[in-house]
Formats: sequence, C-alpha cells, structure tokens
Amino acid sequence: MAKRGKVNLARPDWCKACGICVEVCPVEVLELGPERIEIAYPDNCVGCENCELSCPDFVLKVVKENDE
Amino acid sequence: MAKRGKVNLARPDWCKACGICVEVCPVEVLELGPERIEIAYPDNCVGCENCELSCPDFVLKVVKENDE
Amino acid sequence: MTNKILSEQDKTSDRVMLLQGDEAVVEGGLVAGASFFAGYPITPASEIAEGFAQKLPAQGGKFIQMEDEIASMGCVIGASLAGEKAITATSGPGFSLKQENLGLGIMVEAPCVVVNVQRVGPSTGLPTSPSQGDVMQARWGTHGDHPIIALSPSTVKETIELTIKSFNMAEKYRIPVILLLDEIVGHMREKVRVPAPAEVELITRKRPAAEDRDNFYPYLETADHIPPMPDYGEGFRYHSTGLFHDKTGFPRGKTEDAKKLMDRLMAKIEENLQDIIIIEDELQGDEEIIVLSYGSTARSAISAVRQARELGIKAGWVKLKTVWPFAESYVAEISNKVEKIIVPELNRGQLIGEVKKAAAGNAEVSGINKYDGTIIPPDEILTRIKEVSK
Amino acid sequence: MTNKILSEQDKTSDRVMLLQGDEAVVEGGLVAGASFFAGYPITPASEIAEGFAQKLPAQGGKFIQMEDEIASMGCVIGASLAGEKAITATSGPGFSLKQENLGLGIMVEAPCVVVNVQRVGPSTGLPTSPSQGDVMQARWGTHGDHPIIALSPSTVKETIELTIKSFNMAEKYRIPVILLLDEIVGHMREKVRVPAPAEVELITRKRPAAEDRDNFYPYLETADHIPPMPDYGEGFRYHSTGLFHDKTGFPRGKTEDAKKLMDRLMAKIEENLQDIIIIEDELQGDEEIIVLSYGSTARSAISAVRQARELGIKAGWVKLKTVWPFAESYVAEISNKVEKIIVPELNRGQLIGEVKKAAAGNAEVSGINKYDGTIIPPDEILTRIKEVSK
Amino acid sequence: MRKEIRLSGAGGQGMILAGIILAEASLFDPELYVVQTQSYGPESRGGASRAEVIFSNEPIDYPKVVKADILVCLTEESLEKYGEEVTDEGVVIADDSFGGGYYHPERANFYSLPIITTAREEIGLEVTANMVALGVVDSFLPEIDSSCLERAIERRVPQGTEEKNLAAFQAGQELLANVIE
Amino acid sequence: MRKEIRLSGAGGQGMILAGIILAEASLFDPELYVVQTQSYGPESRGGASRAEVIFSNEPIDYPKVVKADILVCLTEESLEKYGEEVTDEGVVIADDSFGGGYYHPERANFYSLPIITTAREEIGLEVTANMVALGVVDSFLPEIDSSCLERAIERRVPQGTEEKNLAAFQAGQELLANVIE
Amino acid sequence: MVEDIDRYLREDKLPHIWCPGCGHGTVMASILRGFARSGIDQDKTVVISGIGCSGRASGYLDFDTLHVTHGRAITFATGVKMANPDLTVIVITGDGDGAAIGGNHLIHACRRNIDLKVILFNNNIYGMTAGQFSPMTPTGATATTAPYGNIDQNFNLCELAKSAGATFVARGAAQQPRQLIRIFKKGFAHQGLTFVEAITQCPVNYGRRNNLGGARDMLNWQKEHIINHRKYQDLPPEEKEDKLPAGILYQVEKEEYTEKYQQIITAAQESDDQ
Amino acid sequence: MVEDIDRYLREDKLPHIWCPGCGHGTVMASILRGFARSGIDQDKTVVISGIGCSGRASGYLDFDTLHVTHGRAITFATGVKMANPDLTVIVITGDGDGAAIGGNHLIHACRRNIDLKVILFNNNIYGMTAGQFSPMTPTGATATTAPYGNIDQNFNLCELAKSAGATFVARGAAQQPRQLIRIFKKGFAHQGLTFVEAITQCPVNYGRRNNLGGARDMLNWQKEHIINHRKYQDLPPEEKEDKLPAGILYQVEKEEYTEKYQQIITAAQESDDQ
Ligand SMILES: Cc1ncc(C[n+]2csc(CCOP(=O)(O)OP(=O)(O)O)c2C)c(N)n1
Ligand SMILES: Cc1ncc(C[n+]2csc(CCOP(=O)(O)OP(=O)(O)O)c2C)c(N)n1
Ligand code: SF4
Ligand code: SF4
Ligand code: SF4
Ligand code: SF4
Ligand code: SF4
Ligand code: SF4
Ligand SMILES: [Mg+2]
Ligand SMILES: [Mg+2]
Repeated sequence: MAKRGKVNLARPDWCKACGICVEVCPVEVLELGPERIEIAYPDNCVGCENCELSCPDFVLKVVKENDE
Repeated sequence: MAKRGKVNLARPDWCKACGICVEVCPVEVLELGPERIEIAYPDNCVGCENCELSCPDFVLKVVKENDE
Repeated sequence: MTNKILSEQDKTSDRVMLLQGDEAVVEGGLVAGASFFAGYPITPASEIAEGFAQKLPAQGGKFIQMEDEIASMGCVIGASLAGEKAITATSGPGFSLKQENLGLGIMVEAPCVVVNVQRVGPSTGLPTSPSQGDVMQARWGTHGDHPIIALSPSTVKETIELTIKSFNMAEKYRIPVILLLDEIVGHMREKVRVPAPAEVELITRKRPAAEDRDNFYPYLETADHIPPMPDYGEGFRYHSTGLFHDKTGFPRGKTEDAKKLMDRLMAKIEENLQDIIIIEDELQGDEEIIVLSYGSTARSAISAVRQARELGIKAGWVKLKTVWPFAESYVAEISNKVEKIIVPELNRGQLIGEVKKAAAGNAEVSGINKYDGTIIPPDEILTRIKEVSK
Repeated sequence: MTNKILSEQDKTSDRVMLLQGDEAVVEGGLVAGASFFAGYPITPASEIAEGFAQKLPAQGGKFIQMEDEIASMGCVIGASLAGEKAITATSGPGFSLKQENLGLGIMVEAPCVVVNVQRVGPSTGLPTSPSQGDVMQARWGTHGDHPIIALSPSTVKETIELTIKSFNMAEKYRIPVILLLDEIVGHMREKVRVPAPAEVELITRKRPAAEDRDNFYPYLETADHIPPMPDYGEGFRYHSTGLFHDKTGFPRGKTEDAKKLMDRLMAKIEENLQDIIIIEDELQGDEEIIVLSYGSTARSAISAVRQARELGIKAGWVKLKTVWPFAESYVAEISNKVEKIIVPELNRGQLIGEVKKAAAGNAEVSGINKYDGTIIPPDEILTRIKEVSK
Repeated sequence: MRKEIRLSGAGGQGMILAGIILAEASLFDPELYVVQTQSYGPESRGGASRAEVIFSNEPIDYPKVVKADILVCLTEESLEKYGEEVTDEGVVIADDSFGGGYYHPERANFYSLPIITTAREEIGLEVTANMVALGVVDSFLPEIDSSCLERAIERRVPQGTEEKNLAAFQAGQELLANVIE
Repeated sequence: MRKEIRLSGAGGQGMILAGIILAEASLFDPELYVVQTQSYGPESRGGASRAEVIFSNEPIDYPKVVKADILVCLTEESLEKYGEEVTDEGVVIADDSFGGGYYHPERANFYSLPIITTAREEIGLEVTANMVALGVVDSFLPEIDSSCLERAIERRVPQGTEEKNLAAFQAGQELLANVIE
Repeated sequence: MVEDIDRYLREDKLPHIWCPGCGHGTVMASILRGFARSGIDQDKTVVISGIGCSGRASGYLDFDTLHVTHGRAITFATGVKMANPDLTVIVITGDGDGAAIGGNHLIHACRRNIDLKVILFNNNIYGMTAGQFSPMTPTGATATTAPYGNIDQNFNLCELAKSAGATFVARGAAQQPRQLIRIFKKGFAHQGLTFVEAITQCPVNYGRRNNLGGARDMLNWQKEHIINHRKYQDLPPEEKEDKLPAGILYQVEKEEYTEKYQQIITAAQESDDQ
Repeated sequence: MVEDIDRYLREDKLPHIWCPGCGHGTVMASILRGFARSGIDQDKTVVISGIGCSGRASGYLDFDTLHVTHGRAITFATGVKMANPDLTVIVITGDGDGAAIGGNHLIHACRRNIDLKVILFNNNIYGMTAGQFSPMTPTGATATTAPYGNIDQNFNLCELAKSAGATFVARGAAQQPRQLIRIFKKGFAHQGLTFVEAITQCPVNYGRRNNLGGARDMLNWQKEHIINHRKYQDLPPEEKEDKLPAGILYQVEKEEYTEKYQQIITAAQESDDQ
C-alpha cells in the first residue's frame, strides 16, 4: 500500500505565496490564495513531501499517516 | 659538415660564476675561474649555444662560424 | 497653478535631468572625459558602476567589472597609465581594500578618480545609511606618508561640478583624487543641468613631445613638480614602480632619492593649495559663531545658520568642498576672528580634529555628531548655535 | 678583563637571550599565551611568522601561513572566536590589506594582536628601511568610526613587555590590539631576559559560565562594557556580524542600536585610558622643553635630552608606549607647563598632529622628521633642543 | 514655497517610483527646485518603503521631510509610523483597506480612499496603485501642472506600460472628486 | 664604557653572523648590555654588508654606530665607505687583499691582515674569514672574555661546523700576535 | 517523514528576508536536512557566511554563527577549524562572495584540503546588491552592469575546486532538494575540503531581467538543464553544452589539513619532551 | 645564431640582482628570445610585474614597464589591455605573487580570456623574502615557515589556469631554454589568456634548505622530472607521480575579451548614431 500523508500549514504566516509548492505537488492539493498558500484539497495529498522539501519558507509540514 | 661556432665572453663582468654554462656544454670549452667563467678550450666549441641560452646573466654569446 | 511650463523643446532638453548623486558622478565624469571605469558593486555606490556600464561604450569608453576592489583599483591605474581618464567607485569596505593600490597609484603618479559613497562603518556597518565616517581614512588609509586630494559635494549639482574637478585635479597633479560622497548625496535626486563639455574647463595631463623620447625622465623634478606623462605604447619605454625611485623611475637605493621623491609628491599638493582647496562660505564679516561643514551636512548647516541670523545671532556658514588637503590656514584665520566654531559631522568627530589643530586654541571648537545612520536636521544645529551664543 | 663571566648554570639559562625585536614578539607572545598565528611573509616582519612556525607546535599551538594578509586577518579572528590567543604580523602593504577585516574584528570584538613592523611607504616604498609612517593608518586605516589600541616599543625588552600587554589588553577589552614596531626595533638584537609566564600578569578574556547558556546575550551592555565571550563549540550558539547589532548579536535595523553599539565600543577604551595609556618619562619638573617620542626614535631622544641637561638646558623626555588612544590629557597638561615640545618622528609629521591638537596653542610644537629610511641621531635632536632653548 | 510630500507603503507597492515620477515632473517647470530621497535597506525587500519629495522655488537645503504637507499611506503600518509627522494643515491620504488602528478625528484633511481597489478593479493591475496615488496627490498639488506629471510618468514607467499607468493616474485624479461629490 | 664595533664586507662574507656572535658573547657576562644591528636590503644580495655591535655597561640608547671604536673591512669598498667613521683612537682592521686606494698613514691603529688568506689557507674554507676577523677583533676587546666569544660561536654557527669556525677564530686571535711580533 | 529541522532554526529571526520564490530558503532547508541526517552535534558546529543574500543564512541557523566581510568567510572558517578541529565548520557563500571576491580563498582552502564544508549558493547574480553580474552569470545574459550582455566566459566552479585540490565536489539544485540533502549528508561525513555548488534561483534580480519568468519557471529551467552526472556523461557532446551535471562529481580520501598539523604538534611535543 | 636580445635589455640596470645560478635570468632571456621571434613591436609592448625576485624582471627589460604591488600585476595589466588592445601586455609574476596572494586575479583573467601573457616564474618558494613556502612548494619540503615540512597539497597551476578558462597553457623550465623559447614565441602569437609556468631554480632560498645542491644540481633535477607532455602521457601512473609534463599543454581558439568588448562599443555607437 502506498504511503499516505497529510500536509499541514505549520507556519502559515511565513508563506510568501511564491507558488513553488503548487508547482511541485504531483496531485492537486495546494492552491495559491491572495496572500498565502491554501490547502485546497487535503484529501488528495499522497504525502510525497515535495512541498515541504521545496518550500523556501518552512511553511509546510507533511505528516505521514503511518507516523501518526 | 657539422656547424661550428665560437663562444665569446660578451659581458665578462656580469658573470656570477654559477657554473651553469659548464654544466650544459656538451664538450669541454668552459671552466670556472675563481671569480668568473673562463673560455678554457675555445677550439672545442661546437657552437651549440647551450651556454648562451642557459646563462642567467647574459654573459656568453656564441657566434656561428658560417655567420662570420 | 501658474503657467511656467517649459516649451516642448525645453522639455526634451536632455541636459536638464533628475539625477541621483551617483548618477551625477556618471554624468559629470562623462563631461570631464572619463573613458574608463573599473569597479566592483557595493551599496550605495553600485549605481555609478551601472551608469558607466550603460553609457561608456557609446562614447568609445570602456567599462569592466573586476573580481574585487583591489583589482578595480589596479585596473584603473593600469588604464590611466595607458592614457585613459579612469575612475572607480566604491563604499567603505571596498575603500579599505583599495588602500594598498591607492598608495601605488600615488607613487607612480597615475591620474585617476576614486569615489567613495560613504555608508556607516566599520565593517559591513549599516550598508544603506549615510555617513561621513571615512574622512580620516581618505587621508590616512594607505600606509606611509603620502599626499592626498579629497573633495566632497553636498548637492547633486555639486557632485557634477566636483566630479569634473576631480578629473581635472587628477590629471593636473598626476594623483588619484578621492571623491567622497555620502549615501544621502549619492542616492538623493535633484534636478540639475548637466553642462556640455564645452561649457566647463577640462584639464588633461601634460604629455611629453615625441621628440623627448630619447632624453626622457618619467619622474623628473620640474618647476611645477609634475613630470609630463606619456601613454603606454608611444615608445618612451619607461619604468614605474612602487619602490622609491629617482627621476629615471628606477630605485637606486639611495636615501636622498626617497626624500626627494616624497618632497616632490607632497609639493605637488602643498604648493597648490590655492588651486586645490575650494571653500564656499556665507559670511557677513561680523561672525561670532561659525558652522563649518562639508558634504550633505552642509545643507542642514546653511539652513540653521540662516535661521540663526534671522534670530539676530551672528552666525556664519562655511562649507569645505575640498576636505583634503585641509583648509588649515583658512580655518586658522577664521579662528582668530570668531569665538566658536561648530563642526557638524555624520561621524564621531573626525574632521573636527583638524579644525582644532588649526584653531590652536583660538576659538572654541565643538562638534555635533551623528553616527547611527540618521542625519543631522537643521534644528539640532540651530539649538547648538543658540546654546553657544549665550 | 674582569672576571664577570656568568656561571656555567647562568650561561645556559635560556631565559637570557640575544633577540631581535621580531623574535621578541614571538617570545613575548609565547609568554602571554599566544596559541595561534596566521600570517603572510613580508619584510621586515617575516621573522615573527618564522619564529611562531618554529615554536608554536611544541606548545600545542598552531601556525598557518595563509594566501595573503586579508586571509591572515580573517583566520586570526576566526581562531580568536574559537578560543585562541591569536596573533598576526605584517608590514605596511599587508597592514593596508588587513584593514577591512580589522574593522570586522573590532565589530565582533575578537581579541587578537596585529603586529605591524613599519617600513617606509607608501606602496612598496623602502622595504628594508625603518619608518614610523603607519601611525595614522593604525588609527584610521579601516573605514568608519572605531576604537583602536596601538602600542609601540622602543627596545627589544619593551617589545616583550608590550607584546604581553597587547595580548592582555586584547583579551581584557575584546579588541584587536595593534603592536607597531619599526624596522629598527624589529631587526635590532639586544640582550634580554624573557620572563617566565608566572612572573608576569596575564589576562584572559572573561568567559560566560556554562549555566548562562540559556539566557545569553553575546553583546550585552555590562557595567564595564565588555561582554563575556564563550568559545565556539560550547553550546552558546550565538551570532556575530559586521553589521550593527544589538545585545543579541543580531541587526535589528534600528538606529538607536547603532549608536549604542558604537558608544559601547568606544567606552571600552575611553573609560579605561588610565589602564591603556602607558607613558614613560624622565622629567625633573622644571622643564622648558620636552622631547615627546615613541618607538625607536625615543632612544635618540633620551640620549639628546640627557646631553642637553648636561649643558644646563631644562629639557625633559617623554616616551609614549601607547600611541593610540593618544595621551591627550597628559599632553594637554604638559603643554601648560612647558614652552616647547619637540616631536621627532620617522615620518613627515604624523603624531605631531595629535600633540598640536592637545597642546591647543599652549606650547610651541615642532617636529623633527626623517622619512628617507634613515633614523634620527641624537645630535640632530640636541641641535634642535639648543635652537629652541635660545 | 516649500512643499514636502511623503509617499509610504510596503516594498513592492512602487512608492519609490512614484516619488521619482513626482520629482521628475519638476523637470518641465524651470522655476521649480526638487529633492527626492527614499529609504533604502533590507526594508526595500518586503518591509516598509518610503519616498520623499520636496518642491520649492528656491534651492533646497535640508533634503528630508520635516513635517509633510502631503502624506500618502498605502499600508496601516506606514500610517502609524508617519501619521504624526504632518503639518497641521497637511493632507493625509490613506488607502481605504484599513480604517481602524490609527485614525485622526481631529485632522480635517484626512482622506481614506479606495486606491488599491481602484488599481485592481478599474485598471485591472494592483501594481498601478502607486499611479492612482499620484493622481490623488496631483489634486492637492496646484504647484505642479498635471501635464508635467503625465510627462514624467511616460518617461519613467517601463516601456509598454505607459497607457495603463496614465489611466491609473487619471483614475486617481478622479477619485478625490468622486469622494468630495 | 660604550664600545662601537662595525664589521663590513661583501654579502656572503658572513659579516652579519659575525656581528650576531659578537653580540651573543654578551649573554655570558651579566653586566654587559649589547645592541646589534645590520644593514638589510638588496645589498644583502651580493652588495655591501654591514653589522654593528655596541657594548656598554649601561642601557644603550642610540643603537647605531656613530664613530666606530673597531672597524673591520673585508673589502676595499667597505673601507672606503666606513674608513672615516672611526674614533681617533679607533682600530681599523682591513684584509690585506687590498692595500691601495684608501689608506691612512696618520692612523696609528690601522692593521692590514691576511684574514681571507688565513681562512682559505689555514682553515681551508674561505667562508670562515668572518671567524678569523672575529678572532682579530677579540684581541682589541678586553671587555669581552674570549671564552664568551667561543661559547657564542658554538651556539650560532651551523651544526657540524663548530670546530672549523673555532679554529678560524683562534687563527684570527694569533694573526695579530704574529703581526706585532 | 522528513527530518525535523526546527531545532536548527532561529525561529524568532524568521521568516527570512529572502524574496518570495528565492531558492536560498530551499537550499538552506536542505542543508539542515542533510545535517540532521549526519548526526553531527549541533553545539559543535559553526556556520560562517559572507555578505550577500546567501550570507544572511547564518543568522537563521541555530549554531555558533559568524557573518563576516564580503568574500572572506573561508578565511575565518580556516581559523576556527585550525583552532578547534573537533568543530564542524560550514561556510555559506554566494557566487559573488565565493567565486568573485573570495575566489582565492576558495582555491587555497581546496589546496590545503582543510575540512570545511563550503556551500556556494549559485544564483548566477549578485542578488543583495540588486543584479550586477557575477562570475557565474552565463555568457550573454544581462545584468545591471552588463546591459549589453555579459561577455565573460562561463565558469565551472566545480572543475575549479577539483583542480585546486578539493576532495569532495558536488553540484545540486534547489529544484532537486532530495539530491541536495543526500549531497549534504555525504559532504558532512567527508573528511577534507567539501565543496558544494547549490544552484538556486533569484527570480527578482536575475530571472526577471533575463525574462526567465518567476521562481516556478526558473525551477523548471533547472529541471531541464541540471541532470544527474551519470546521465550527463552519456550525453553526446552537443547536448552536454547547455547542461550541467549534478550529484557528487568527485570524491577522494586524502589526509586532511588539521590532522596533518596535529602530527606536527605531536612530533614537536615529543621531540621537546626528550 | 641565437637571436639578438640586447635591444630588449636595459643594459645600464644590469647585471641583475638575482643570485648566482638563479634560474630567473635564464627564463627572462628565454622570454626575450621568444619575443624576438614573435615579431611584435617593442614599443607596443608593456611588461608588468609584481613583487618578488621575479618581479624585478620588469626593471631590466626595455619596454614600457610597471612594477606594482605584490600579487596584483594582472589587475593592472587588465587595465592596460582594456585601455589599449593594440598593446601586447606581458605579466611577469612569481609563484607567491601569482599563485598565493594573486591567485584570484589569475583565475579571473583566465575566465575572461583577456589577451595577457602571464608568465609565472615558479621557483617553489618565496625567494625575495628569503625562503617561506609558497603554494608551489612541494608537500614535505621545508621552508622557513615550514620548519617541520610543508603539509599543503601539491598544486597544479596549469590545471587550475585551464579549468579557469585560459586558452593557452604551457609549462617549461629553465633547464630547457629551447622549449621555453618556443613556448613563448607561440604564446605571444596566441590571442587570449596565455599562461606559462616557467619552472626556475632558487638555489639560495629553496635548494640550499632542502639539500638539493646548487643551481647545477637543481637543473639536473629539472631534467629528470620535467618531461615533454607527450612522453608524459605515455607513462604508467606510478611514474607520472613525481614528474611534470612540459610543453604547450592546452591551446584553443576562443573569442578574446577586448575583442568582445569592442563589439559592444561598435554596437552601442551604431545604435547611438541612429
Ligand atoms: C568589500 C565589499 N565589496 C562589495 C560589497 C557589496 N556586496 C554585498 S553582497 C554582494 C554580492 C553578493 O552576491 P552573491 O555573493 O552572489 O550573493 P547573493 O546576494 O546573490 O546571494 C556585494 C558585491 C561588500 N559588502 N563588501
Ligand atoms: C602585500 C604584500 N605582502 C607581502 C609582501 C612581501 N613579499 C615580497 S616578495 C614576496 C614573495 C615573493 O615570492 P614569489 O612571488 O614566489 O617571487 P620570488 O621572489 O620567489 O621570485 C612577498 C611575500 C609584499 N611586498 N606585499
Ligand atoms: S506532500 Fe506531496 S502530495 Fe502532499 S501536498 Fe505536499 S507535494 Fe502535494
Ligand atoms: S512554497 Fe512555501 S512560501 Fe511558497 S507558496 Fe508554497 S507554502 Fe508559500
Ligand atoms: S652561466 Fe653565465 S653567469 Fe654562470 S658561470 Fe656561466 S657565464 Fe657565468
Ligand atoms: S656553444 Fe655549446 S659547445 Fe660552445 S661553449 Fe657554448 S655550450 Fe659549449
Ligand atoms: S534578491 Fe534574489 S537572491 Fe536575494 S533574496 Fe531576492 S530572490 Fe533571493
Ligand atoms: S633568492 Fe632565489 S629566486 Fe631570488 S634571486 Fe636568489 S636564487 Fe633567485
Ligand atoms: Mg549570487
Ligand atoms: Mg617564488
């Protein structure tokens, strides 16, 4: 079974709305709001961590479901 | 016929008696005197120019016989 | 709204411009004939490099960005010796790095202009805030005794003027001239008219005649102490070195040569103080208090002095456009006439030391000092004027 | 021949040595606990590097030859922050190159010693000839306002003493201390006794207690203005920067922080002038003329003054062992008592400016200046004493 | 006449360009002197941003705003920071996206205007808010002919954006009129 | 007592080492002060070379020779250069390889001695001429015990060459005796 | 789960001043993730940076940190490492800081093979001073000081570091954080001079002026042009031209500088004891 | 007959101050012979040197000559060449001058491919200051500042120059003046950054301390260890170790810096004319 995960907005205030996370997410989870990122479709998240690894601003954290 | 030449002490005063020319001469022509180089056996000179090219002090000049 | 609008033609006159001080260095430099810039970017001086990068090629001039400030200084001296009117620009950290090669420039007598747009130091300091903290460094930054010329403008217009003068003095006296801006002047925009080259006096180094080639002494002691200087490649085949040397350019290892050379280098400046020291003042002759200022601080100073006059205080204003050589005899003279001299500076008190030395106890000298990146507003100076006038 | 020969034992006492000034820096440094040297060779200071290269390892200390003087200065500051008593040595050209990083050292308050064995400048100048031409550079060589301590010995013995003091002051005040030798002192050999570490006062920087780790402000304003300093790797995890910063070590971009920091850096020195300024004098109290000297020149000066006394001239001798901060109030005081002050210097007149400023017209100040690589013999000073005593 | 204008906002809102354009307008009036300054610094990356322009018909000595005759604030922070440094008769122009926090009931000339909204909605480009603001300033600046400002805009905005910017400027000019109506 | 000694010759003749050794001899006499200086410079590469030593029983202020009490010259150039800077009673020791040029008939204490020859012929090493010279100087230096000088030589010459150098020193000591005899 | 790096951050100094979309943040995070995996003691680690946007990194990292003069970070780091070889010393530098003004210190640190972890944030531009060209600005690109296009040759820093003597040379990119993390982890474990060129995007002062789009476009550029060095090797020459190999390009074991110096100390002390 | 080089000498400044047996004289003579063969105009040639024994060369050569600060000759040369691309600009530097303090300028000049003829006199030591180690001092050799033996890695300057972008890279030795002359002749004809490492002996401050004998012995060492690069290539690795390849190691034609800048000028002037 593929690992699943859940992306969190750990530090929403630090988001600079650069959109990088949107770009690197393989599925549709994230959307750019007017001010900052939004987790539009949390259920889509496959926990790949691309977003956490790529975000330059330490905004996102992905929790693996089997870690919970 | 092999080219021949004649080595001259163009600037004897500049000689620092390092002995490099003696080392590079393929035949016995040059000898180190107490103060400076001496052309001990001028007739041996084959005009190879090794000494002129190697002397760090511009002391020696070789004249090729066919230049004369 | 009155109808003072410029005619269509005037409007497009590209000689009237809104320029930053940094940009004014570029425009002034181009008027003066600057043909070479080498530099390394640094706030708040980068705009000077950028301006020259943009504008030199169209005039056949050259711009090069070097790997650091040391290289920039070396490059400018090399270009100067090859015949260019050369300039570099930096701020404090880079100015520190240029010091060794600046000394070489003084020794080989290479005309060039070194701009330092001062920010707060030491070290990285406050990179975007104004300061006059490198005034003493401009005099003493390189090792050993040496002459120096340093000019410091207080307006954008004056930046153009003094940039031109820097080139002129560099060429005339065969010396690197330091142009000390501060961040305020460097980054402020003012409306100015850039003169055409034909409108201003332009000086170019004395060059020897081709027929002097065979009997040429590159560092000859002449009546004016300034030997003529050929460009590289003209067949003079002369030698220059940072070692002490005689008129031939070569070191002989004789101590009298060292003294002679140093005396000549200093004489170039010391015997031409009249020409080099530029002072602007607003004095009525009855002054009891004088505010002696330079650079952007002079703007607050004049404002304060005028307000003081309105209050009936006998205050006067002096602005040194030439910071080095210091206007010693001028200050000595005024110190005999006035009671107090106030020296506002954007540092912890630097040029005030020279003022005190020159005043030799004849006038009371006090400083107003800001060294936190803010500037001195007129009312602080006015307050001090009022205080000391009591 | 009298039989004053040392006993076999004394003969082999390796504390009595014939040392050059440069070697004395090494020996003095080792006594003071120097544990790190980084440098780049240059005449006439190379012997200092060579001595440390030889001697440090046996003491567990480290020597590194860097690629240039900029790197050497950086390296020394790095080692200092990691806990070493660190030193570097150079001469004028290298001292010019060190200036930028010297400013960083002042900003991050890294204790260290920077030796400059002065030769004639500017530029390459006269590499093997003595000079006191970098005295003003030692004060103003780096950009921006900054505090500085500079000591200058006149004998080999004093070189040992002042090297130890340099380390002590560096550690005590968390500041780079400049030790200004001149080529004469650097290369002359004298017989000296090198004290054992136990015989001298040795100061080591204040370090914070491990339990302060959680509430640690690396740049805290303390009563003595000198914050304790942990070594890297002790878990304090603190930040240092060349930007203006507050007590946390971080820049906040507030102007009041800049002022506070600069004031504290200056206060470290200004409030401890008593401790820092070391003066030696030979005065009878009736002086009319004083010869004020420093470095090797002080040797000719004392000789001349004693001869003058024998001639009945009321001459006195002052030697500044601390060149910076300048002994302003001391000079102000003596200038009120004497008529003339003579300042002999191996330069074109540098420290004399400070003397004039302090004297404020109260005494006539004149210089004797040599800047050609020769030194000032006693009779030249005596002649001047006689002249001014008329 | 000495007229001090301060334009303030966040980095990226173009306040400095607005200041430069305002100053550049003086080029077309031979009798005007001008000085323009700005705050540089890490501030310019995201933080606060500020431009100052002083007009006069005499040479200008002190180059900084002492008390503004006109203050423009596109952010609440800038209003808080500079709101007090205004002359008694001075004009304060604030974007209407923030109402609370700082507010001067006593200040006669306080205008809360939809500057950013106008830029976004009317012009369709939020980044033109600086030009809208300039348009508002123009209404309070009889000393400068509007045509000079328009000229300056044409010269200083990026090529190809002249029209949008001029439109924004004009929208700004009208804003006040609308409010006053 | 202040005794000024100047040792001069060509670069490579070891005059500086001789000066250092002379100075080092003071280490073994607790009441002696000493200062030793030398000329550095490109001179040291081939040109003239000079070492100065001053002994005193008081601290020494001026560290340079004013007028030498003892002058050693291994080359004619050095005799020409320094021959006049000697006290009236001063001793001048010159190598005998040059006789002409400079010569002071009035100077009582002028000794022309086969220093270099002794080194070359007696010791078999011309480079020990400096130690021969030191031996001669020793004869004129009652203030320093010869054993101190020998000590100093042992400490300062390159390891392995002590014997040759001491032999040269002793040959020098005898030189004068031979001449005077 | 991705390793927790919060303990290495000075949260009170964040968010950082870097622009939206600046790759510096991604690289910094990757360093910390590599560090977390390395098992090195945080208290025994010093981070030293120069001046530039990249240089600001030291302020955000919870170690002993030192923010020095422009271009000189390696020299300070050399002093720290020599003084205390037990410390892990990380240098963060920029392409201007490390390759222009600081180039000499880089090659000499490589030559010594001193154990510094030199991480160069290569954004092809002087970011901090707003867009002048750096030695890493590609030929032809424009910059404020290259308004007519940069005429300097392209510069290969990894080649340079290798030829100067570095014993660990790697290249990674913000677009490939996983690879970067692996590189850093291995680099931290290496003994000897470790040089990592981390390619990062500066959308504000490089991308915008060169019409490369925003951060996302620049990341896509990286994706296309920075390829695994093994794949790179197999490319035909003409395809290599506009590509850069990434990964650990070179690693050898050689004696490290402070270790060698320790041998001198040991020998000197032994001979002193005798 | 060997070409006459007297016209390039300032005879009144000679004999030079270099020690007996110093290889600097041989290299200098070889430069002049190469120059004589190149046919370049003496009056259009500038020689710039730094500080060191090698740096003294400029004083002996009858051209426009400039003797600058330690390590910076290339920077001055860059200014001269940019100012007047018609000049042939020769830089004479030492291994300390050019590889230690001046290393950065070297790599950046290479990177630009500016047409300077950089000739580095490598005597493996700081000669002028009497024997401190340089970046070219071999590992293990002693020097006044390496009394316990040098622990730095050996440094390959030719590799460095090449990797930095030099378009002509050669190595020769005083022991092989004929090869040196050929190298210089070809180097003078090359357009672009020309780097020549000329290995020369310092018997006084390097040879003596390292028991390498006198000048003659050192030349014999060169003979055995410096071999033609083609022969070198064919050696088995273990034999390569203590040998150095000599000859023109690398040469490519690439556009030169001042030429490229001239194109900018031409373009700017054309667009200005419109
Ligand atoms: C001696 C000195 N010269 C110049 C500067 C100005 N300066 C600050 S950062 C910088 C360039 C930074 O570029 P880079 O290293 O690439 O870092 P980035 O900002 O791109 O991350 C320069 C030139 C300085 N601070 N000090
Ligand atoms: C800034 C500066 N640092 C140091 C010196 C001292 N110095 C003069 S020459 C030299 C080394 C010369 O070595 P190298 O370049 O190898 O030349 P060589 O004498 O061996 O020919 C040094 C360190 C100096 N003159 N200037
Ligand atoms: S963890 Fe992966 S799938 Fe989930 S939001 Fe992040 S990038 Fe998208
Ligand atoms: S990558 Fe980070 S900063 Fe950028 S939009 Fe996503 S969460 Fe925000
Ligand atoms: S090589 Fe030249 S200097 Fe040396 S001995 Fe021969 S002639 Fe004399
Ligand atoms: S030319 Fe050849 S053979 Fe003749 S002396 Fe010179 S080296 Fe010997
Ligand atoms: S200027 Fe460039 S490098 Fe600097 S923070 Fe902004 S995007 Fe990053
Ligand atoms: S010291 Fe060495 S490099 Fe210098 S001249 Fe003498 S032998 Fe040549
Ligand atoms: Mg960058
Ligand atoms: Mg060398």
